[in-house]
Amino acid sequence: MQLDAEKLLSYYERMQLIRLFEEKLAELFTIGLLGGTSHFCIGQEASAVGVLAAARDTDWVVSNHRGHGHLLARGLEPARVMAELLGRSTGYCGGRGGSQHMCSMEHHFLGTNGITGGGIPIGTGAAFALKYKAESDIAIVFFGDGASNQGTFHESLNMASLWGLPVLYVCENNRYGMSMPVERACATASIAARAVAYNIDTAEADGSSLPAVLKASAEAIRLVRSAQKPFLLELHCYRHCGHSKNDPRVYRSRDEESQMLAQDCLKQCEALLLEHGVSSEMIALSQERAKQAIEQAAQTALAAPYADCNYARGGVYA
Amino acid sequence: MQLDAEKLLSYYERMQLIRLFEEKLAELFTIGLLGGTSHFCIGQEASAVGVLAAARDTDWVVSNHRGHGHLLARGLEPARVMAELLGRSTGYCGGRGGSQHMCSMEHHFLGTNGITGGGIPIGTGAAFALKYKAESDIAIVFFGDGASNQGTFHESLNMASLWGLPVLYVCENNRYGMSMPVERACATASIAARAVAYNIDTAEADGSSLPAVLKASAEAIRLVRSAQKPFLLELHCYRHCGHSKNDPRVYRSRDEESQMLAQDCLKQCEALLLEHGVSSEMIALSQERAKQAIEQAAQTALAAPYADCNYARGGVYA
Amino acid sequence: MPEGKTQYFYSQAVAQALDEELARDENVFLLGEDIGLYGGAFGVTRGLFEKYGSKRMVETPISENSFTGLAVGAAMLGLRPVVEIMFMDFIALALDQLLNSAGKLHYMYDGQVKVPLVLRTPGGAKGGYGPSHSQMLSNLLVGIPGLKIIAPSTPRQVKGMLKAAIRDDNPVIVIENKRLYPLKGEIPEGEYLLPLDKAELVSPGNDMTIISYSAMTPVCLAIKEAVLGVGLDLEVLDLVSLQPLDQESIFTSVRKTGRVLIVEEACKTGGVGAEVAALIAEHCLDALEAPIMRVAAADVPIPSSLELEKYVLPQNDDILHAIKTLRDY
Amino acid sequence: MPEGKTQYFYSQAVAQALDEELARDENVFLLGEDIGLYGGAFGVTRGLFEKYGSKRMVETPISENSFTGLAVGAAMLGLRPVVEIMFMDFIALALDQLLNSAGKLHYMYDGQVKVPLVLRTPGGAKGGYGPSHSQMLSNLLVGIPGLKIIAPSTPRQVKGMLKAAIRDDNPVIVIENKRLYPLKGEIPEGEYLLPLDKAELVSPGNDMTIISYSAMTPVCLAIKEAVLGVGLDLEVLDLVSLQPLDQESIFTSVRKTGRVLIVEEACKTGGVGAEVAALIAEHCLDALEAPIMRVAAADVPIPSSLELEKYVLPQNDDILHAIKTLRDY
Ligand SMILES: Cc1ncc(C[n+]2csc(CCOP(=O)(O)OP(=O)(O)O)c2C)c(N)n1
Ligand SMILES: Cc1ncc(C[n+]2csc(CCOP(=O)(O)OP(=O)(O)O)c2C)c(N)n1
Ligand SMILES: [Mg+2]
Ligand SMILES: [Mg+2]
Repeated sequence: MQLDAEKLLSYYERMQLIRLFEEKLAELFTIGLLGGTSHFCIGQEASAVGVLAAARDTDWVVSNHRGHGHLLARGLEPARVMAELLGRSTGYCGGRGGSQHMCSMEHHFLGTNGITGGGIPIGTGAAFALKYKAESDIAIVFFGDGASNQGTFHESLNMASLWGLPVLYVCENNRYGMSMPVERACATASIAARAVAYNIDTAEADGSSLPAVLKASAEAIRLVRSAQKPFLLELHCYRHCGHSKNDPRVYRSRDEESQMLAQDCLKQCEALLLEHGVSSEMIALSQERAKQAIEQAAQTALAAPYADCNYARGGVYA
Repeated sequence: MQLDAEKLLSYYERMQLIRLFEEKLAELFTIGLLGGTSHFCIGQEASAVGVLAAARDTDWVVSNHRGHGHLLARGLEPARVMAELLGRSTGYCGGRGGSQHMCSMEHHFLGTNGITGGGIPIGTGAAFALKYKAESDIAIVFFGDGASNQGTFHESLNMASLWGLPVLYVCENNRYGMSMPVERACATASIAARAVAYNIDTAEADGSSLPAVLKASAEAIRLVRSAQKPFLLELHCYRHCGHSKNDPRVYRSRDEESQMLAQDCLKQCEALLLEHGVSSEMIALSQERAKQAIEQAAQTALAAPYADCNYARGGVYA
Repeated sequence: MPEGKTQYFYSQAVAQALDEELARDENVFLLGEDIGLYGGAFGVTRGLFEKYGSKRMVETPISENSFTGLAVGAAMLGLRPVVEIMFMDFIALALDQLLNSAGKLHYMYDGQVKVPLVLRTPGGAKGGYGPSHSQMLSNLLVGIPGLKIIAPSTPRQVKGMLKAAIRDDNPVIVIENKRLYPLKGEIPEGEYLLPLDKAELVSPGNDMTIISYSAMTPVCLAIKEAVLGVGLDLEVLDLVSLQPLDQESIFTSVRKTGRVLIVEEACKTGGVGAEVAALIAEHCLDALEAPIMRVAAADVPIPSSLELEKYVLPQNDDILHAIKTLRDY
Repeated sequence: MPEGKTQYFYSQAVAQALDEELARDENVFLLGEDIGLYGGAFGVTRGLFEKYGSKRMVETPISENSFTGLAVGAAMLGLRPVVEIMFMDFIALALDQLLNSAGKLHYMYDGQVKVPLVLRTPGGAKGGYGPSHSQMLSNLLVGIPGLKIIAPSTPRQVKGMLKAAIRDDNPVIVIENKRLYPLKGEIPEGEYLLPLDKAELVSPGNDMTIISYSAMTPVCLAIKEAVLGVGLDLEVLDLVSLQPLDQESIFTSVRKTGRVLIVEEACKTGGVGAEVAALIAEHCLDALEAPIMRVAAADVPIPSSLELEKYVLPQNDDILHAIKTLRDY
């Protein structure tokens, strides 16, 4: 995957879009327009954008509870994602799913998932179907370091390896599962190290570096597709925000946070753009475009109607 | 652990006892005196006897569905184990538990378990309690190759490693989980290889060789007890019998079976006894003692009464 | 039972349904432990591996939760997995994927996906299998939104309904029963499908309604014969579908007889029988001439001892006693 | 609510119970995700880690099935684990250990072991949390032999019962409720314990019995006030204990009023409400002057949208409508 200035700028803009989308959500929470809970991926945008840029549009994506980045990186419309979060009928799931249960089959996006580790077997099953039908698409499953402690991780990776399923497991290791530091939750130094137990190849990359993510995932996806076997890619990243709303982050130091903020993926990407000869003005313009898009999306979403009573109580069976 | 002729003979006799116990069960099945189902460990006696000979009487044992060997090696009375299988009130659990759910707290035997992989967290919890109370006993958990594919294996080993729990995981790898060859069920060549994913030390040993089992488990138990951390011991063994009653064993060849029978743990042990200068007569005498013990046990068990209706319907709460 | 026609075992009926659907639609595949050469713990799938090979007959490691989840994912992409859970007791391990994925996805993803998954599993006690291999766990499943649940009691029912379940676009749990497998019954010639939401009035009668399902239905039919002699004419209604319940058939029968006994093999508390009783108490109260009674397993684990097991599972005497109580009320 | 006395949040009452029991018995320890410095997803255990340290406040990896099983093993050796499952929706992952271990061991091992395990978990919808974070799953648990299940509705209840649960030698599931956590109520001074098997007649009345539990009890009490104006005197019975059910209290109330409405937040089908209705229909039929009605959540997943959620969960209007129907019957 060649990385010219134009491409880089477009990825940057998408990352920016994700960041601003969530900042807008925070705003809506604060003024009481948004209910429920949701999990921001602020700081992890490069991972979502990088992996999905390396994938085909027809590959199938399974996400977890921290899925806004994956959704927007996949090209879902911000207005409809926002509408879903706001519970409106124009949302991708008509308001039924919300942040943790959002799906768009049109985008080959098999859903975010509110059960930690719950999406791992589902994505593995998608890969099973792809192999069964001899299609060349693969499945891509996003999950966190914490999720690697669920039995589903172990059971699914084992089956994927045994059966040669075309699935890329992407572990976004952001060092914490909620408040739990990965060192206190996983008995190994890395998540990738666990794949040995299933005879699965792995790679690790800096998840805050867009080029590193692009490179590692392009390579991994190529392998999965050509060799028809699973691969585990561990991306080391960091969420600058709390786990969910109202997280005072007592489990980590402000020092650590500011160190990590200095390596923020967006900042890194800006520096890289300048290196590639993209001017500050063009970067600012790109930021402005993203900002406009989000403002527009929020307005559209907020203006949309709710579905009605019959819609809420019906439709449980196909 | 020193292995003199006398000790060896006593272990041999215990192995013999287990073998004859199950052969007696087969007889009782055939003539219709025994109902339900149960899983014989014929061929795996050295593993049960060796590991538990290396353990303290106060260490806590958790077993699986294939537990007769573990029960008898632990010193439970054959008559009462048999009574339990026959559903009599003199059985260790009054007939409520049967083969797959038999416990004797007096023997620090926390139970056989009918759910594949179900005993692994329970044994891990016993180790947790031992550490919590700063006792020097350890927990020993028996399970099979097939069980290592359950999520509980992964989740439990991870916690045991993180928290330094004194637990010896003994995987009796008999090459099959029911009809499933281990190569088609586990993506790694050995079960021990999986422990890397939890930073747990391991050893493998020939489970058909009593001295090998004794040596490996003595070493493992010493480590677990002194270092207060888990260990996984994989014992390569073979069940000469079917998985349970009525198993025509279509999934493996008679050839393989006869090769494995040639390495039968009892046969190996007999050869060793002769090497150690124990005469054929003494071996025959030992066999005879075991035989008498089992005949006696069966008679006692068959003569015992059943519990009554109130006993069946009551006692669900402590 | 009419003479002369071919009788098949319940287990054969299941196998026929699987065979026909495997042959008909190549998106159908079976997934489970030891379902290949071994033929499953109860021999139900015997012969299918030889016929369809390892692509269509997928033998899994012992990983109930994830192979069920894998089937959900495969179903979302258009395959039609038929999962076997070897004993119903093990379904608790897979419950998260049934509750939080299979049953919810179609609704919560706003109809974008279908989950045409079938999960077959034998419940019930076979005699002496003990606490972890004998349970009828219908109670755990009924009430999970989005699942269809059937518990056919005859070879004819199970064949036609299993085929329909495989073609249905929703997750369907098929509760088989170890004690039914070796029972024989007639199966119609040629292909047929049966609806997934209908109770079956297996034997009309006037004096009292007996509602049952799975292996308790043949028991109740035998009891019907037995009490004919004392002049009692029982109506036996087999629920067949546990979710959705065929309320109309239930209410019609209750309104006709005014007396109801519900017989099930599951534990008494919190089960299908309770739901049926509650529906009747809401919708047919005026028709009732006597209390609604339930005969079910005692609320304790099922002991291994064959002798003790009897005292825990519903016995003929318990049913007869309840019938007498209702008659004399 | 009497003035002047100290009022505590429900969440504080839970914390007080945990604190007192941790202090009293060093075999008591807490086990769960993020229960340490973070204080649990709802802040309930905040402060306890600082006080009791990591030996007594054990933070786990995300491994619900195995840490529940681990607690079972620890309980067998005499510890008294208090497990927290962060949202009740996740309990399905741990169900095997509850069904096949915790609930069965004492019985099937013939009384040789006790399993003094407490499992606390918040059920219910908080508003907009969506299909996997909002369920009241009492339906899944009631009917599992060997478990005790409580669903206290007030700070006073939850404190006294949680303490009793921790001292009980059986596995006890404590269903808390996200909507109850921020509600205040009086708590008696000094130490007290409450029984685990008693319903509470929270407000006597003559015209109709409303049976509820968990967060629906305060809702029903408010409705009682609201309908007093139209001359209806409701009796509100809080089940509190879901297993075993306090049948005597239920029957006494029904025999007094002759009219029953059961209100619960769980899905309607197959739940606690069904069991209560079935028991009444078996034991108090003659006392009934109207059908037994139930108001509960619709049998669908709980949508995320705050607007849609309302149509799925039981609303005041649904309850009022049912009350009117019963009155006019
Ligand atoms: C089965 C289950 N257990 C617990 C939770 C609560 N929970 C939600 S996210 C989370 C942490 C997940 O950590 P990780 O997988 O590392 O993802 P991250 O949040 O760091 O992106 C937890 C414990 C849940 N949603 N599902
Ligand atoms: C949860 C669960 N799944 C499936 C079974 C059925 N079953 C009983 S033993 C067994 C094979 C276990 O294999 P392994 O762990 O290797 O032990 P082995 O029988 O070889 O001693 C299976 C599949 C079960 N008892 N529990
Ligand atoms: Mg994380
Ligand atoms: Mg094996």
